[in-house]
Amino acid sequence: AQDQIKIGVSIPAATHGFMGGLNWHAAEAEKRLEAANPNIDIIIVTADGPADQASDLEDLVSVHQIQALVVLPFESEPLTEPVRAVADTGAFITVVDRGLTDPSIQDVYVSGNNTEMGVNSAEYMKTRLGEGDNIVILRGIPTVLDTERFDAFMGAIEGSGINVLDNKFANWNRDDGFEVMQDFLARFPDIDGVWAQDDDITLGVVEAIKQAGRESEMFVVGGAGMKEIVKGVMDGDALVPVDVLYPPAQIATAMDVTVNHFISNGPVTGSYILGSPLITQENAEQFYFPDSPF
Amino acid sequence: MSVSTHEAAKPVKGLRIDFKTLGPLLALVLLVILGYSLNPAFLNEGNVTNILTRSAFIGIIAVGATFVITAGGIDLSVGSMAAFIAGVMIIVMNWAVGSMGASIWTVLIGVGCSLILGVGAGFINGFLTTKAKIEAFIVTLGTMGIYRSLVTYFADGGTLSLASGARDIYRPVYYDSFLRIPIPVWVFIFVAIIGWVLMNRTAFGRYCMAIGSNEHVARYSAIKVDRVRTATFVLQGLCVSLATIIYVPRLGSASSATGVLWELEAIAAVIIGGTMLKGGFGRIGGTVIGALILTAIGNILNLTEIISNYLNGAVQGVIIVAAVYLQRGSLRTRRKKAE
Amino acid sequence: MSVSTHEAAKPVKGLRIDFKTLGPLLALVLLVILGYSLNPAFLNEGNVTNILTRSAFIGIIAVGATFVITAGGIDLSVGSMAAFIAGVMIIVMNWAVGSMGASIWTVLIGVGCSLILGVGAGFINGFLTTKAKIEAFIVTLGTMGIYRSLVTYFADGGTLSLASGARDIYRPVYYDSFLRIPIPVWVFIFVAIIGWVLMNRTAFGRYCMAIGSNEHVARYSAIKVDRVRTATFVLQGLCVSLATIIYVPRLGSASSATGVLWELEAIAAVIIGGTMLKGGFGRIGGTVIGALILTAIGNILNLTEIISNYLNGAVQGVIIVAAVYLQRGSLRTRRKKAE
Amino acid sequence: MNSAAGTPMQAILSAHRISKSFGEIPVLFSVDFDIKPGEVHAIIGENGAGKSTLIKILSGIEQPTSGTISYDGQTVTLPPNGEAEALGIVLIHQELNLAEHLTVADSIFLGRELKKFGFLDLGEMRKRAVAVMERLHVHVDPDARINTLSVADKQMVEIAKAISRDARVLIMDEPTAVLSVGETETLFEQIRRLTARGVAVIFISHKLDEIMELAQRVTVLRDGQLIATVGTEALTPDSIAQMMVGRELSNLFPPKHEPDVDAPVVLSVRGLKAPGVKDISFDLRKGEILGFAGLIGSGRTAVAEAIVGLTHKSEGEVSVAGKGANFAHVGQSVGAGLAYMTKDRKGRGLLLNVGLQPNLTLLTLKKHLKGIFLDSNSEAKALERAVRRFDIRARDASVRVGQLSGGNQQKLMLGKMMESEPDIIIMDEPTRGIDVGTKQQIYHIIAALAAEGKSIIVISSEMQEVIGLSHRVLVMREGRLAGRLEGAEIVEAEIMRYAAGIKQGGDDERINA
Ligand SMILES: Nc1ncnc2c1ncn2[C@@H]1O[C@H](COP(=O)(O)OP(=O)(O)OP(=O)(O)O)[C@@H](O)[C@H]1O
Ligand SMILES: Nc1ncnc2c1ncn2[C@@H]1O[C@H](COP(=O)(O)OP(=O)(O)OP(=O)(O)O)[C@@H](O)[C@H]1O
Ligand SMILES: [Mg+2]
Ligand SMILES: [Mg+2]
Repeated sequence: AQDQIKIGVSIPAATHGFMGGLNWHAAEAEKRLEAANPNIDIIIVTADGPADQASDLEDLVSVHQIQALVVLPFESEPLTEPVRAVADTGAFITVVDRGLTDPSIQDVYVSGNNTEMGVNSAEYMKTRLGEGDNIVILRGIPTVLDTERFDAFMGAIEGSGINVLDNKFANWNRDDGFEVMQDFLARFPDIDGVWAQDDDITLGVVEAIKQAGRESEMFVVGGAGMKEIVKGVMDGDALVPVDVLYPPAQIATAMDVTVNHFISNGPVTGSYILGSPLITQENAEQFYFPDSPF
Repeated sequence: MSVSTHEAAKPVKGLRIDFKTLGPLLALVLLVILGYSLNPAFLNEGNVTNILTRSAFIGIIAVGATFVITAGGIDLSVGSMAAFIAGVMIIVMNWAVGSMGASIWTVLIGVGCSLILGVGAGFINGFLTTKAKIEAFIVTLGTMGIYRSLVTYFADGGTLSLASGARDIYRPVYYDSFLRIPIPVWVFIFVAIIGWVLMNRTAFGRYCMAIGSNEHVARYSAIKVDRVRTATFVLQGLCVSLATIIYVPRLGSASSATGVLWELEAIAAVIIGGTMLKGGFGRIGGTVIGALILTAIGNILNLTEIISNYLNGAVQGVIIVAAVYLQRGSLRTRRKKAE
Repeated sequence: MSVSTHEAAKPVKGLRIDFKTLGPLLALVLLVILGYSLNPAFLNEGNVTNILTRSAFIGIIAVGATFVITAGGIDLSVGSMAAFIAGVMIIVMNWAVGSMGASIWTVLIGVGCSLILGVGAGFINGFLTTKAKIEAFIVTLGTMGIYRSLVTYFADGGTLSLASGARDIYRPVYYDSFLRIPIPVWVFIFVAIIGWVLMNRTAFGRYCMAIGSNEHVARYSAIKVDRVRTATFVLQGLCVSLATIIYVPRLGSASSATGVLWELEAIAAVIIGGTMLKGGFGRIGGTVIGALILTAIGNILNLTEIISNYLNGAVQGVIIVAAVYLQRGSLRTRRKKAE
Repeated sequence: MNSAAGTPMQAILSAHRISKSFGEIPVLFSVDFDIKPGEVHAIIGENGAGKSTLIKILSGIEQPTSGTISYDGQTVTLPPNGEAEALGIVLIHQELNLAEHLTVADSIFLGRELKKFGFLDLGEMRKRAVAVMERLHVHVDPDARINTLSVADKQMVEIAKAISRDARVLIMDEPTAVLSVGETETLFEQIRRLTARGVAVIFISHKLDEIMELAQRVTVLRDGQLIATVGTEALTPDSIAQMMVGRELSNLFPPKHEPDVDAPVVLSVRGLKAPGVKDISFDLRKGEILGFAGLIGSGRTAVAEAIVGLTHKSEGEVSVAGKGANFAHVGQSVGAGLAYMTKDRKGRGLLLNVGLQPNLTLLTLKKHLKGIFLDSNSEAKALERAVRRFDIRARDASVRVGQLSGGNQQKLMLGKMMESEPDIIIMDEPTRGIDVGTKQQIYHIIAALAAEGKSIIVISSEMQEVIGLSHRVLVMREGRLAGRLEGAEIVEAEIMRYAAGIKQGGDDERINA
């Protein structure tokens, strides 16, 4: 078909919960959009690292000759040039989540917001805790994304008098979340709050707290909006009272916007910041997707 | 020391065994001292229990790996295999809960399914290695990718979670204790003892050593080399299955992140324990201590704040190398003195 | 195994060399046919160039790994080492840009620094293996953790990025071509040829094989075993350094995610190429083809949508095992016929 | 032959009051030894007497615990690890010492490769490798990998390697143990050529006639002590043996008992084809000792390995005690009472890095089970038995087999095979590296076994052994039976004629009988 429009979608592989959700949403959006628009062909490729993703971008151009690219960069800086190379072929560029160092490359920017996520988590902590209270932090993998969240959180918590006892990497992994929390519990007799920053970690943390029988002493703030956690929030779980959204569905939004560029008449540009709102018992309903794997 | 020198030269049987595990044991003791001095909470009953329980997963898998490596093979697929088995167990148990309600039978079905998968997966590795004559490294690199992909696929990129009915019944397998020792630790002890007996007191263990040390001699000595080799992979699969059975009730879930890098940890435990990567020589006792050392390092890093988080990996690396150096070193001095 | 022994018994010289690389080559050809049939764009000049350029990284590292493995060692640290070298290169070049402006000298300083680090890191691995007598597996598992941690630490958990002035000067090293062949491919060709000559036409290559085959024999033949072994690790470090030199201009950055799992890919390339993991026998030509096979598999997975992305790893695994089976299998049949 | 023996000439290499202990175990006690240019000086002694240890010290591989070495009249400390080769001291190890993955040419030049502009001069190395092997009349492809060669070929490559080096002192530790008469003759020619040029040769062998033929002086060691160094002309094989063993050696071979022509056929082979074997048929009767003679590579080993199921036979029928016995696996042949003892004790026979006990019982581990567990008491008893029966001398029970002297390894392997209590025994080079005293014991054991009704095939390159033991002798040549000898026909000249192809094996009927 002459007027077949090819859209490449380049995302990281499903190596942990959040990315799994993102992959799922991308696949669902592909099915939906291809069914609705017969002249649209979407090609999703997944990468294991920045270099791998740069290769994927090359392949999308050289093999598939895409007209548009939706990309969630593994890391901003290394992928800026490869994305520019795609843009130079004349393709329409939608960047998701992690901005490029040179925003002029992109036509559309759809994003969650790591900084906001850190800040919102800290703000919630401040509403529950005060001077002299102790929290521990479980971080993801040492990457840019994690560092952004962490720095924003630390910035926002400063001056509140809340004590950060320690922070350790839990690799966005339930098992590591469980073990690191076990060790925090063994080490600190007084913990009032836990920032787990990711819902996979949260699940492990919760089990460790339950094992130690210290559910009544503290609460946990997760992140991302995993369905199990959102459900818990909805049901008024005291241990995990809130979650901070970091929506894996943003990839679907980005794909929608990109398809729109081709099927609607008006030009599509600009930024779509989805934000990282606090999920509470009141608003949890609207963030609950029981069919999503995440 | 001068006494021990004599004994090393003309060893009495029982004593020699003690000496061999002495190296890794020494490293473990030093590590415990380090941990305690960094944070006395290290030796709290709760923390010790945690370490023991955690080391059970890697430890059980590493016992299996000791046989594979002793017979001159290697298995890179264990971590993915664990994730895969856990995933299928959960799917099957959820299905069972759906069709006949949650009961002890649900768990037993899951366990049965795990054992079958473990043995089957091990057999496939063994079969491809011995019959298709592909290097174990390549075979298990391949199955490693395959199992991990399959679990990701089954979980649709996300997480497979055990239905809460089954979870409640299954939970005690990880969280309960017997005589104040957690069940996973009992399983570990049990596997270690069986493994030790198999390795040191049965024909099978002797055959593994013979094959790893010289395959030709083994063949000329009427040993069914292919069969024994395959058996080591099956045994490894069985160990992975057992580890998974105690792993699943812990968090009740499996995803593509389950068991990542367990293969490296298991192999490291085996080698820290004094087994040689080239085969021909296996020490179950050392492997157990190796698993404890690895777990203790992780725990110690979580108990202290003196080093940047970013350097965890570096500290871990330094300690592993130092631990092995210590034990090999202490062996060397003993040997020198003996001469 | 016993069959393989006799194939070479009455070999014709020229033919034998052809036969040896024929196995991996056959697998590569089949893969190319598969790629073309899935999507004819596979053989576009652009795509072929992309594959060749990408395979340069792993290929160059794998050439070094061939020596280490042939001499009976193993190096798990190469991926981390690449990340570490890239990180330090960037820091140094940024500093140079800051203090004396961006010029060709900036890049040369970076390159020099990379070479020194590569050689140094390789030497450390070699030294610990030969002098401290710690198994190469453990040593490089340790340094793997150490280098990865260090780059994370230097980058403060983020990304180290090359200053844009230096980037512009350095960029052509990855992106430009000479005689329509990209520079990285030239470097790969160059490294492969040097490697081949070293392995097959110098005493050093012979010593590597002798040591990997039988260390005692090598020692009794007055070969300085420790020195040669250390040299293989240094050579490996040098190869990592070269790979990094062409990697840095590609993305202009380094982070903790750089070079993850390259060690596994490099070792896989070596073994797919027909070198034995136990040592004694190295084939540079096979390694080059092994690297091409691995890169081509990744590319082919991007060519088509017929299988779920979740199953990428599975397809990769199946193809690797099948490729090795094919080449070993074809050898076997030929041998049977030869009898 | 040359003047070296008679003329008082200065020793090129000498050892003074050398003692050596491994750990606390003394192996050599204050031994003196010297060798002059152009001389062949033999060292003999029982297994484990310390011969190999002495020459390892003389070539720097081991350092003496006390005592001194002089080279060219200077007291020296020889460099370790074969570096003494640079000084002109070249050693052929008793243990085969080749890297299995290298080619023949690579191995010959290992450690002193020929180079052109810094690169290997492969063409020149091949050429010289071919040339030196030509001199030794070995026909192996210089590009063949060592692991494809037979044990004998490997030994010849080792010899070629040593000869091709610029040796002033050439030390050979049992080079002829796996060689047949022809190869041995060629080797001796080369040795004479070298000594004529002034090379000093130290030669260890258990074959006393070889020593009488080759050596000018003989040093006898017993239990690490120097017994005597004497000129060969003053010796007879009997007196040497007596010095070695410390007692009179009567008949080396036991009297042959009359073969029973009506005894049942226990092993019958018809039309066997396998790798290295082109059509072999023969019968073995109960109580018979059947010798297999032939040149190196004539296919004797290949026949044995095909029969017991170690290699795949492409055609032919084997039956044991009348029943079809087409073994696919060694276990089946052992189960059927047929045991094979390999000639390659290092590569195929024994695990060098473990102790005596696990090696002894490896073939028959099932006999030492108590329930499913190994019964180490029963294993220990088996070892005790074997040590007594085969006079295995290990200084202590914990030594690894690799540290045993060569002869004792061979005895251990015999013990390992006999553990399976076979009715049919195929022994490949059974007395390889065994001293005369023990040889006599082993011959008596073989004869006794035959008398008990066991049937034995002896594959041997030692002509005397085949002749002295066998009731019948089959001679192989190029994978076929070239001749069949019985009774009075069994003489060296006849065997040689068949083996060399000068005489053909007469009518098929006779051969296949
Ligand atoms: N590395 C070693 N460690 C311990 N003991 C050793 C070692 N090498 C040799 N021995 C012992 O030294 C003694 C002498 O051995 P040696 O090999 O010199 O005997 P040999 O005269 O060559 O015997 P054979 O005729 O059987 O070859 C033996 O008892 C042997 O076990
Ligand atoms: N499995 C095999 N495949 C192909 N050729 C073989 C095989 N086994 C043996 N041969 C060849 O058959 C010939 C006979 O070898 P074999 O070892 O049986 O001879 P032998 O008479 O025992 O001589 P030796 O004195 O060397 O032991 C050799 O050329 C050998 O390379
Ligand atoms: Mg599509
Ligand atoms: Mg000897």
